[in-house]
Amino acid sequence: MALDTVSIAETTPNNEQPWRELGLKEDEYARIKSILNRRPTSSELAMYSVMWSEHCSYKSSKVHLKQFGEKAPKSDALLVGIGENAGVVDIGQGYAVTFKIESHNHPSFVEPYQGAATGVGGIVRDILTMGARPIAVMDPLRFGLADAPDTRRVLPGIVAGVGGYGNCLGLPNIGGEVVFDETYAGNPLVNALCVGVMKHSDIKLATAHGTGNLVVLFGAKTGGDGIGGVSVLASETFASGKAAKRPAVQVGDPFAEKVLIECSLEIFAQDLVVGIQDLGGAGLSCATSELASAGSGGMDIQLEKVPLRDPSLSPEEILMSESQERMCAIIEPSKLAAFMKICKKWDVTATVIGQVSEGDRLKITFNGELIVDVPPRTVAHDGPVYNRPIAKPAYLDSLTCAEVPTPSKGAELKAAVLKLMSSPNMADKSWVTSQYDRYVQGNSVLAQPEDSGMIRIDAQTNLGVAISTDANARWSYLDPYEGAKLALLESCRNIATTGAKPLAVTNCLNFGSPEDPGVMWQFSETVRGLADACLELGLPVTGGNVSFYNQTGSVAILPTPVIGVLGVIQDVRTRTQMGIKTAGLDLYLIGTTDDDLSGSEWAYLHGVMGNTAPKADLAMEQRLINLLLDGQSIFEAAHDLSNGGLVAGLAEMTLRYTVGADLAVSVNLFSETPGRVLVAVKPEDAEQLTALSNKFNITIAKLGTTGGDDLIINDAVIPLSELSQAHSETFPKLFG
Amino acid sequence: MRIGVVTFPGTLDDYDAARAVEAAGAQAVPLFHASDDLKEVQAVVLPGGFSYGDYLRCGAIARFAPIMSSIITAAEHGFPVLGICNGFQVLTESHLLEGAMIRNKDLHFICKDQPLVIENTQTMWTNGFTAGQEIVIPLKNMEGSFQCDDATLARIEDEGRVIARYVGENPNGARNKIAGITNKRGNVVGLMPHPEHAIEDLTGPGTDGLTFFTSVLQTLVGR
Amino acid sequence: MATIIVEVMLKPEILDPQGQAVASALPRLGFTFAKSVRQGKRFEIIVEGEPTDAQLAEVNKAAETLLSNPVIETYLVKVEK
Amino acid sequence: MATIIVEVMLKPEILDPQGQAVASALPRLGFTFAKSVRQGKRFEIIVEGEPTDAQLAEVNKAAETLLSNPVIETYLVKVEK
Ligand SMILES: Nc1ncnc2c1ncn2[C@@H]1O[C@H](COP(=O)(O)OP(=O)(O)O)[C@@H](O)[C@H]1O
Ligand SMILES: [Mg+2]
Repeated sequence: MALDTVSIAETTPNNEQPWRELGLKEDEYARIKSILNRRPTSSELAMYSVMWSEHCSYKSSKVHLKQFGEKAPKSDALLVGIGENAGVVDIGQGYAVTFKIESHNHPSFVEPYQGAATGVGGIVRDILTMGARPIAVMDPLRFGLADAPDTRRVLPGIVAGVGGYGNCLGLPNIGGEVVFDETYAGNPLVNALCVGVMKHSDIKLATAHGTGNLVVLFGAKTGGDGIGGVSVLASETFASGKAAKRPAVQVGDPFAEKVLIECSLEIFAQDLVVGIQDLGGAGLSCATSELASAGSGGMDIQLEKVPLRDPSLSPEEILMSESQERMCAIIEPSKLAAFMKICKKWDVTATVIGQVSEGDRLKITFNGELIVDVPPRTVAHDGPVYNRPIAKPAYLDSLTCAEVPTPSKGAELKAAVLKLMSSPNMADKSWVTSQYDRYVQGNSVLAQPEDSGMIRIDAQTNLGVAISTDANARWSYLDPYEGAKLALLESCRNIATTGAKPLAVTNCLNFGSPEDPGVMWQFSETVRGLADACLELGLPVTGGNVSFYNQTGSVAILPTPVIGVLGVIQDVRTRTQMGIKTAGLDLYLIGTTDDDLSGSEWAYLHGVMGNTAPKADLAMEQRLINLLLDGQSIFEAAHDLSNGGLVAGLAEMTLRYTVGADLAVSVNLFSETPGRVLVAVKPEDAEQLTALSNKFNITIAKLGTTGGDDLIINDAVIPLSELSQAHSETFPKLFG
Repeated sequence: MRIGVVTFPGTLDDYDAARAVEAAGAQAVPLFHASDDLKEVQAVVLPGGFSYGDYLRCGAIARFAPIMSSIITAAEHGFPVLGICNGFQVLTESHLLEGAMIRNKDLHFICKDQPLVIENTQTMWTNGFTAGQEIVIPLKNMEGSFQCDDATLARIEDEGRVIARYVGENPNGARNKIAGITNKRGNVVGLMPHPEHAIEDLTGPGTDGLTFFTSVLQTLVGR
Repeated sequence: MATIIVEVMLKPEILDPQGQAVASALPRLGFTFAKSVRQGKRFEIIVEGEPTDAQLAEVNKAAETLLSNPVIETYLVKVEK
Repeated sequence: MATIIVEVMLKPEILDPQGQAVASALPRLGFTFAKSVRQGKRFEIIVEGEPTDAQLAEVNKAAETLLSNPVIETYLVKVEK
């Protein structure tokens, strides 16, 4: 295959190029030509096509996402905002925390184990790149119907992949979600969150400064992973014969990543890098163009120096390869020896592949021939921006209200509780979570099934962070603006319920095709809702991820904005757990209950969607959060109410340590009205709770007392042994 | 007292093991796989994790690390060694302990709070327990099912070398529900569950695990 | 009774961390013979009587659907004599 | 260049949960041919030139010390033609 160089491109302006096969639009190809004043070389074409893809350029979402900047609340906590690999927030005592969610949806459908594994690997490298030690992961997941045959292929593979990679890295898994809905059949969602911690002074950025500084690639060797479409370049157009067979599947090597983490942290500790970037989507194309574009000069790369696992790779493929477990650092020449020594200690391959140059061009040569000569910003940042058409979808006009029976007593109630708590969405998830290590690193204060995960940051001062992720896709389907707000509020409430104060937000927005105006409307409403709510609650959005094209034919997934909230707790020893541990406590419901059955779990079990989402009451929720934080010391247990409503909350609190309760409840047991929390307090603390209720103007109602072996609601007696069996046998029955 | 904690590439619970050693009142000394220097420690913990990714067999590659040749020699002369999880696997691969670990019976990674009964309280790492004492510490691994041939099993049982057994349902298919064994001399102990994750109520199921570490201190003081 | 063997290996272009781990451990132990190592799986399937063509076709189908993952692996079915 | 194969199987008396899982999955998928299944490992080792006797002796040593665990496994070394 002949090498397509810049000088050949200059002299053969009319060569046919496979831009269409690479996913570029005609006007995008024309723009590349006008940027370069010539046709691109095949390597340049490869770089632009991948970097200008939806996944890398956010071309459909950009115009909306900028609201997160425009509406950003003033926050002293934000140290690094949107745009870097991950946002960084100040949590006090000199500590900074970075966290982010990413999706790996499509690869996980093709190859569940490896797709999920490399999803975890990718987000962990993003966190590491900021200079932080990764300290925990979470995994919000969505699947098609639980009893569908393909779910039996997809779910066990994804769970094993999340665990296989995360466990091997030594990262505790402290939470996530497992939700089933038929729209996710063929479109499972694998979102992975990672959180890391560092000292303020250790924050690293992805920039290439200082002419003469070295570009070093370290970690795994480069193979043909994930280059899929780009092999078009290497075969059909420029080679004579058959298409090269390149795997689109990336295979993870968690051991290589574990070693890379330790190696990188030692390098950071000795302050040996000027800038650093991980290699994720679009591989070297992304890393070199982003580093150069964020820096002050240009960059020269000698591509033949890249260590290869597969020697047959063409330069285009080397640029595109998404081989995992690689990092790219900018280092001063005087520090190279120290850098290499650490890499040798950890047996990590490291190679100088280029230099920061004067000027403002990214130039890549292959065995001395110039194959790329571009302004890096045009690759990394100046991609196309679309203002896609938006239209309120027609389905919203044909919704009908949720009319489902909601029993309140007797055998009917008992049967309903057993049915609800054994349904796949509400059932015990320990079949999943027991495959994840929640103990490693020794700082997991809370993990599943608690309302949020909590990690101790400092063993001397007991400073800690809490994290929760939430999405309610059915509410988002009914009203994406309110749905996004409600997901944020639920996540904040989960944080406050455990005793931490919400501080910052990340998100992963999973949607159907942006080319469908209805989907684009859902998306724009979601972003608007999230930005409005963050502004009002004073919480900065520190970063996130957009995943489009989650649809099969014309059927899109339910709009699924997964919202992650990070909170801070000054003393983790004061955290509140969800389970009732002792008899003789008073159980209170905080918040008011309306008839919110639309989008509820109970209606879903009856095959009913309903017609409207609840309205998010931000002011009330803020007061509730303050109440929860103020009252922390009197709560013996506290549990946020969400899916399944009051009855689910009661079941979960009593099942946790098998301590029952005897309760009289007059409100709708299945309604999912947001802004409610169940708390257990000692009888002598009742007065204090009433005072809090008055202070924050939030309704409280005593439901009854704890104790016994049954959950008794009105006159329905539900033995915990029976409830526990119904709750816990669903997953083993489905997945073995 | 100086107790070494070994780090192989891929070791994960070294930090936790060091914390447990310090909680027991000893000084934790990091030992790196690539050196054979035991740095004058008086006992060694081989912590959990996935040494070298455990891609071949758990502990198979770690067993050949330079630090292991020093540990094997010392162990043969009565030096106290505790192998936890992956560390236990390294000890069986090193033939300091009998048997081998295979995949859990349901083929999944298991992470759970596991009840155990302590049987042999004569070893350097279990003398702080009372025989028959029940404890709860986390079990977390993919390859935790203890296996050996019938003759070996009979020998281990006859010699009373089972130090801990799973209580209740067998979590992984281990023969005779064996969770941990010792060598004849009682200086080398291997245990699948993780005592270093049960040293404080805040981050584990309790504090039962601490006794393994205080036991060895007791032994060393008594010498 | 006969034994049918199914050998499953990762496709050559797919990363093989297991094989790599072995390849890098060998020289550390003084074994220098290997240029490269790949690790795969081997299934020994005991069947009643001599395997028929129909049976082998079934085994091939099982190898393709259950025993291997065609996205990343290849398989080979053999009858052991 | 030649390929040396090392096959490693669990000893017959050692429990094989992976093989058992395959054996019980097969009939669920409608495959009824298997009386029993055992799962093992297969290493493909690429060596320079034709393997010599000395080299094969080395491979056997590696198979015994590193590639298999004699406490629970057996191994077989073959040269692939
Ligand atoms: N995939 C998963 N990974 C880790 N933890 C999970 C996962 N799915 C659910 N969990 C945990 O199980 C518990 C219950 O989940 P869920 O019912 O979604 O909680 P809630 O509705 O209160 O947010 C939570 O602690 C959650 O973090
Ligand atoms: Mg929730």
